[in-house]
Amino acid sequence: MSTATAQFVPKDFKSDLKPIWCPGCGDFGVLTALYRALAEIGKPPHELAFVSGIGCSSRIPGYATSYGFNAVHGRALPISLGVKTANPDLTVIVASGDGDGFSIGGGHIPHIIRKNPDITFLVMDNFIYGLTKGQVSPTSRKGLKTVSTTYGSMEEAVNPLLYTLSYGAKFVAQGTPGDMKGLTKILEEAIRFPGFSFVNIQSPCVTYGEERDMIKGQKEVMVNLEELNHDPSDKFKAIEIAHQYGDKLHTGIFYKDPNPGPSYTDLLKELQNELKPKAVAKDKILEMFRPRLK
Amino acid sequence: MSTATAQFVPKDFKSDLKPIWCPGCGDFGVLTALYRALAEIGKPPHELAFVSGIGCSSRIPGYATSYGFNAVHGRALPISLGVKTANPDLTVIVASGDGDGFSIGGGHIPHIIRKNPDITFLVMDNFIYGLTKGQVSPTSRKGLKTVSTTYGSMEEAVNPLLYTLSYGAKFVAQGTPGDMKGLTKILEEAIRFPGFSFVNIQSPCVTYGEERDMIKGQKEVMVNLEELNHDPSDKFKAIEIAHQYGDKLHTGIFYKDPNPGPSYTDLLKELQNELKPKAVAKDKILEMFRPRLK
Amino acid sequence: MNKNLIIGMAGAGGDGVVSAGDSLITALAIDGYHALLTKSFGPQIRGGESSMKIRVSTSPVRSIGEYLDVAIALNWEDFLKFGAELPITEKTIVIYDSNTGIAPENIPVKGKPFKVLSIPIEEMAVNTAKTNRAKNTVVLGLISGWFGIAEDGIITGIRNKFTKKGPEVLKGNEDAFYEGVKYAKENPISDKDITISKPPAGAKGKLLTDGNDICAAAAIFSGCEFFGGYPITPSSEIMQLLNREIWKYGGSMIQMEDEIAGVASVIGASFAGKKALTATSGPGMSLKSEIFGLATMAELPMVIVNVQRGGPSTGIPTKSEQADLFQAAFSAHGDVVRPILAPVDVHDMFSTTVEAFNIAEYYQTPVIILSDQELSQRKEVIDEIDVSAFKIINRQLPTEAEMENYERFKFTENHISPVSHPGMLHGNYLAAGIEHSESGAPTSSGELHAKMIEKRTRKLDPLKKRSDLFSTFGPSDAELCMISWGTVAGVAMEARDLAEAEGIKVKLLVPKLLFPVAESVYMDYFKSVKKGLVIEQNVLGQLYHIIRMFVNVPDGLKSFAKAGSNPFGEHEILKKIKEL
Amino acid sequence: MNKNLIIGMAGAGGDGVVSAGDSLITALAIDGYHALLTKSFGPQIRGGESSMKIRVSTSPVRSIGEYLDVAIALNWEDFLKFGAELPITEKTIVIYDSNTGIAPENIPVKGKPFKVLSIPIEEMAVNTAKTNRAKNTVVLGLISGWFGIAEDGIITGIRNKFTKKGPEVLKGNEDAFYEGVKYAKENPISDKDITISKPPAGAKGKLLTDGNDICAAAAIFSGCEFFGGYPITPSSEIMQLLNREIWKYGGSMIQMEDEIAGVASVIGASFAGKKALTATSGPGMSLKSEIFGLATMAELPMVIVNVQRGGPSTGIPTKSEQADLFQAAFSAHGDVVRPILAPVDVHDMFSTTVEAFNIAEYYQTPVIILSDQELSQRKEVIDEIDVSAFKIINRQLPTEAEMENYERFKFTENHISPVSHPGMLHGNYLAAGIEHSESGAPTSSGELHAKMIEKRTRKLDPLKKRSDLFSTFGPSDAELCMISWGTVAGVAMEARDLAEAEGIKVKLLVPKLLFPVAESVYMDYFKSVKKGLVIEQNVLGQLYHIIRMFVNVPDGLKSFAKAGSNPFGEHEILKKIKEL
Ligand SMILES: Cc1ncc(C[n+]2csc(CCOP(=O)(O)OP(=O)(O)O)c2C)c(N)n1
Ligand SMILES: Cc1ncc(C[n+]2csc(CCOP(=O)(O)OP(=O)(O)O)c2C)c(N)n1
Ligand code: SF4
Ligand code: SF4
Ligand SMILES: [Mg+2]
Ligand SMILES: [Mg+2]
Repeated sequence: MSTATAQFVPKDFKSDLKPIWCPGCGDFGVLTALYRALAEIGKPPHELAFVSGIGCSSRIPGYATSYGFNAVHGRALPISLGVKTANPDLTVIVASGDGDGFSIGGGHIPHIIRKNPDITFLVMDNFIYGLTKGQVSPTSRKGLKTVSTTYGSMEEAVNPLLYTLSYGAKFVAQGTPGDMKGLTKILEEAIRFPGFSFVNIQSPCVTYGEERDMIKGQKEVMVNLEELNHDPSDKFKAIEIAHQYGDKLHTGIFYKDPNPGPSYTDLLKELQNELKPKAVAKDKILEMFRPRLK
Repeated sequence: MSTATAQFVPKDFKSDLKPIWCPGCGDFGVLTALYRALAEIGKPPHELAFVSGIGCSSRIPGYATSYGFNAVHGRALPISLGVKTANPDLTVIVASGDGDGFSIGGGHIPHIIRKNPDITFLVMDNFIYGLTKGQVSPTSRKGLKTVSTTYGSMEEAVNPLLYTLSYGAKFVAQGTPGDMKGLTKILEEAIRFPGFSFVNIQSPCVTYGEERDMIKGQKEVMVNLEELNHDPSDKFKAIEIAHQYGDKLHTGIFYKDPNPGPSYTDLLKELQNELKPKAVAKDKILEMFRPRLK
Repeated sequence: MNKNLIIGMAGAGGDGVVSAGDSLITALAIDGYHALLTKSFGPQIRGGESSMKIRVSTSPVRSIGEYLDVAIALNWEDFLKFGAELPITEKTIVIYDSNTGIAPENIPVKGKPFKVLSIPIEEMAVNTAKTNRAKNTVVLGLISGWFGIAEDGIITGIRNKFTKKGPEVLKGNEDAFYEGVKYAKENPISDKDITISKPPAGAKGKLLTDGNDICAAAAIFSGCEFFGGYPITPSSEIMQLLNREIWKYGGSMIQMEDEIAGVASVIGASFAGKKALTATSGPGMSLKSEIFGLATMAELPMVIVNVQRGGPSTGIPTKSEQADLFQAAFSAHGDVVRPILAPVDVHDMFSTTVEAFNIAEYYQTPVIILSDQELSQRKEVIDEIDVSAFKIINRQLPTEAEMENYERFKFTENHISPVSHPGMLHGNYLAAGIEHSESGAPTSSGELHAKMIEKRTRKLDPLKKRSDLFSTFGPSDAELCMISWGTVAGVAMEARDLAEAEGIKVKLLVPKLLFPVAESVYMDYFKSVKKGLVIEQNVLGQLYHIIRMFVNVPDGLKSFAKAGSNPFGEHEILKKIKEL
Repeated sequence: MNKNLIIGMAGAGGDGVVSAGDSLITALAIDGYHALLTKSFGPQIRGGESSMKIRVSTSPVRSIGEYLDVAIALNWEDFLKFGAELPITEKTIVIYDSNTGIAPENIPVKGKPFKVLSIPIEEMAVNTAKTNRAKNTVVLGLISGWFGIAEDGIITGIRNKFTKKGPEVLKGNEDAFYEGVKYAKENPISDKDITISKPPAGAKGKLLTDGNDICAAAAIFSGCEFFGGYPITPSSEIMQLLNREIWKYGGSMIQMEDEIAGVASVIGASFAGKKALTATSGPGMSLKSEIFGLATMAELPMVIVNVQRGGPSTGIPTKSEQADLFQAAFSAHGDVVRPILAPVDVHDMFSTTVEAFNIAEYYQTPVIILSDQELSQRKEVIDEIDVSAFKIINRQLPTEAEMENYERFKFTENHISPVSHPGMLHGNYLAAGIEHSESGAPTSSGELHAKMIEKRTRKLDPLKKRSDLFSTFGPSDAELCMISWGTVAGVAMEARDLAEAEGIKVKLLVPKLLFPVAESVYMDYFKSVKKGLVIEQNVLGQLYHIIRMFVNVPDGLKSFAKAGSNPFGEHEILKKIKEL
């Protein structure tokens, strides 16, 4: 398989399907940033596998020219692990939503992070269930009134940045289509990172979201981590900042392991190479059942 | 329902079923400590609902005289939430294992913690799958060789103490049957805590566990938090210590919120009381569908 | 005078097509008409094309009907997207907006409609209300004017809706409506009797709702005090209504983190002694099936509503299908018999839900209600329901005598064991998914296992005698027959009426109880039968094949099955009957 | 001379009953005997009672057999716990340890065995090896001595095992064995011919394995390069063998966090172009069913092994049952047809697994293998398998021409569309659980939906002609018939032999393909049939009813179904045949 870097422009990654998002949906910006990042990276679309679950956000793979797998709700991560393990040469990206990723799919996150395959996990966090028309999501703020919380939600929100850092993720970042340039750069770095990378993208749902989470509202609480002079190798500081999720919108790279070490598929490959010499021919495989007296 | 405190002794909580654990299994000690804690608390067995999943550890409810629900693998937490919500007067305890709780059931933990019902979650963490005969578990240390990791596990272990603290749990503790007195006290405090409480119990699997995790091995790395003068209201310190999970065995209460506030069922009750006056009689319930011109 | 009128309309997002339908059906309901409204949308969440189809009648309506009497296109591109859902025939009056610039003889419609009217809808809207957003109001005026219906209701509705937007907007919309009425009066459709009879006197007092909402209300009526679930189209409204109401009755509703947690919380609540419900659609059903098996094993009541949508997998979430029957009957591993009920219309959803809770509690079993997308979301004007006629059954608790040496899973004559719950003194027991003895102790004894499976399956046998859970229509000695279920049964009823009107002797059986298969009911029904059709909206002929498992069917009984998203029409069924 | 010998033995934990069985069958395999070994345990993980049952023969063995020729009780309490699994008749020679202190005429056994021998087993062990842990070695000596089998093999085994424990232990165990042999020789069983024929010359070269291990090996042979799963009894050994071996072939195995993640990783690997497998038992099957539906919809191959155990729910994890057929056929929502294969014995598991991968890859479909606890864990001496006779099928990739304007779900004559995978230039497409067009674009068109369901179901039609996936035994014109599947089929074969020996004309059909139902195969088979039995280890008669769905069965065909954990016996079946 060729992995030679060719020259690509963003529209090489744009498919013929027309997005059916609501006019103004934040996901349009995410998609554009992604096209740009992919063009920058220059891997040909056919060497890219783009996996998603179900949700407005999870439609993204259909809008890219790569191989895509728009699977079922909540299972994009374990599916992506199968893809990457089966063919480690592929660039594997996962698109998800706050419901798809943190609610039904939340149980898969610690386990893929502790394996650390070279997969990029993008969550379009809009604090709501968009596709199913506005129910409360795990990142919805306590007290939020929605069609499924008439009298206000009674539970604390999850904190995706803090959780993934606690799980030991080696790359954690946050962006927004409110800062396209920043988002594009983050996506590029995340995809290039040689291990599991997580990007939380605060992508407004203009139809069911709260006013404060629209691009305009975001701008009031947006803080650029670079401008804060945050050192992305400082994990404890990253954790501290992550606690402000929901109040402030920090954009940039929270944490990036300066010594990422081998990824999961690196380790698997090593094992395969080590054990290969011990293989008996497949047509002799039943020899292992030759009775032996112990 | 009576909740009057009666006089109970540990054996009032011991059922007729004979445990089928391996001789020496740590779970025997956990069970005994639990009988003692329950006697201390003095709630009658019939006001106690004891829910578990599947695993050696999950057999515990059968050995208690309370109401028990030995359900399916990984779902004890959401089941317990249904029990507690349906009848908030019950004392609800969940028993689980490192596989049942952190692997298949791991996705339920953040969501029950952010709701904060008054439920006690006990995990018998033996770093292995006992009931299914020795496969790697999510708390198994990286490199561990088991029947399902012949060449050594290739993933980092989960850190239950750190995770639950990051999820915002208001009560997090750790114990071991290697310190029966300490364990009994922890269990008692956990059950009394008016909110969600989590106790990680390092309960050795004498059949499939590693030598270092047997009671004898534990003693070498055991540190009592009280002796450390740890302040259980200091969450940041708790998180710092939690990072040593797997190397040291800290026993005692890592964190206990000094101002726990109302639990989830408190909030639900409040809402019910507030809305009760708005109820129309059930035989008039269809009136809501009387057509009205808007 | 017509007894029946079917109007279809489509337009772009923002044209207010659906809200026009809502206004119209509300006014009709208040006037005492029967009516049924379906809506359809493009794949977009917002801003996509939308359509509505409404059927008005002076007698009960059992399906949305096949062909349009009146077709209204606000623009043709969007109208055509709804294809088979809005079929135009040579009897249809077609109305469209002249702003499309298409001449009546050039409209993009196959065949020749009865009449084609190009009407300056947008122009009237802009002239009166100063905005093309009032196009739907103009259309309501046209409908009201031509067909002589609902004028008072609609104008009241307009007033209620627009008063808060200020006198100018209100006036504009009133004008738009009356402009439509005026246009209709000035341009009468004289070559066809298009008026519709007045509803019979005293016909008022109707209710207006849809399948999801009435299901939720019926659950509260049945004593349901817990709902645990997870949103999924097209079932979420059940959860949402309960979220608004259940607290008032001391109950609670939790949106859980996924479907497994949803049904897990439900089994927990049931264990704790409460009636409990979950609702979902196909993908959720697949996820929940492990816990269904646990409920069967631990003999814990629960009701599950599956609002079926197009499958398999994510399929077509916004379209109706009846393809989850196999799954409902056979999804959990092991030897399991689980009752399944299906309502045929919105009205019937009430009694079906009450029945489901009664069966669940009495037999200590999970019960599945198979609804479908159409039923769940179509609005229906229904007659009032005499709720006092319903009996509410609660699970059998142990008596004090039974509490001495209480055995939770005691073998009894009817195989039902009194069940305690936490909080009851002396009722303490271990519920489990593991096979167990009468007392609840885990066992691996083959003998006990056999007895317990027998208990769990045999206890449901009386259900198979419940002929009251079956409706029949037509002469009992007919040689031709139909069997149909769910919303498709409504179409089959209409088809049977058409057949009867043509002198064809045919009967129809509509099972509300789909599983276990009531062998004797079918055997009785088949006695006279030589040929027939089992009509259902799936490809594999699921009910047809399930009946065959247990009953020797007549050789001439065939499956008439069609994939979801392709609605059945009464004429289509009639044709098929004739071909038998 | 006997051709056949069935020995059963039980004792407490630590008595080494199971390891004695393992030593014995290994020695027998090396000597060229056919043999079959089953093991059974109490509920404890360790230290509980255990039993083994071994059948030795000079010709192929098809079931473990019903009654014991020899019963060995190291203590009676534990022996009795295994009840129906170790049945003693008036032909049985009973051996037990005199240390139990019970007189031969007082042993707690119903009826009168042929012979009862109280033997100082423990005493001999302690006298020789200085430990009662050598009781099992003494028993091996007794068996070897009396029945004239496997002396060389057993002693070699003892040497290999104990050498590393030092000369003293080794010597002790050797002595214990010979003490047993000596005791047998000195106390011959003269009133019955208990010797067993020697295996035919050249009978060596056999293999010894169980259903799980050979399944895993067959997967590697079939080209499987990925396994994702989660441990569950009694399937975990499939995962575990792959964990040891698959890396050597460039493949990988991941123990995932749960069953859903397991099968999700498998569909991911399949999407990426690799042959992939998962294995589980009932509860895992229930959890995985949503992804099975996705695999059908996205037309991605995968193989799933369900090692059935007692159900529903957690059920009886350590006992065999065949009650997951309904689930295998009907578990995912929507209109789905999913092939199901069932092996009848350990040898057959090899070809079944290869066939499953071939079908999965050729038809681009998930395929379920229904194994069962007995098959998965029983050890069988099998004849060598000529693997060169097997054809390996790979999925059809698009040609270069097809890659121009590639359409992943193209409608073709055989309904199979060439499939690309990531990494293939120009093959880019969107796989989805959403209904889609030929190119893979999401759709909610009813017309496309109907065509795509037809494509996905019709493509499997050729399977229904695969009569090679059915075995028949006995005269094809018999009026009496049996149908049986899985390990129970082995018992049915023995029953048929017994019947034939008694002059009863009866035939037997054993389907390896359980679903889709091969209508013509059954119709052919039923031509001569008046009466018959469908024999299976479940309560609902699952295969019986599935056949009825699609085939008109003879009136006299009945279901003979029994709950799991209650093994069928060949005489029991024979009796039932006679009663027909
Ligand atoms: C198993 C399953 N459960 C539920 C659904 C319904 N569903 C589709 S998307 C979704 C949540 C969408 O929220 P999110 O992931 O935040 O995505 P968004 O639409 O907000 O981008 C749900 C509940 C489903 N398709 N499948
Ligand atoms: C759905 C499902 N998957 C898998 C299993 C098999 N299983 C039973 S217990 C268990 C893990 C036990 O490990 P743990 O929770 O750590 O408990 P322990 O036995 O070590 O106390 C597994 C995988 C099951 N019963 N159900
Ligand atoms: S509903 Fe929200 S998330 Fe979905 S497309 Fe519309 S704006 Fe975007
Ligand atoms: S296997 Fe381990 S955890 Fe299970 S009972 Fe034995 S010692 Fe305890
Ligand atoms: Mg969202
Ligand atoms: Mg464990």
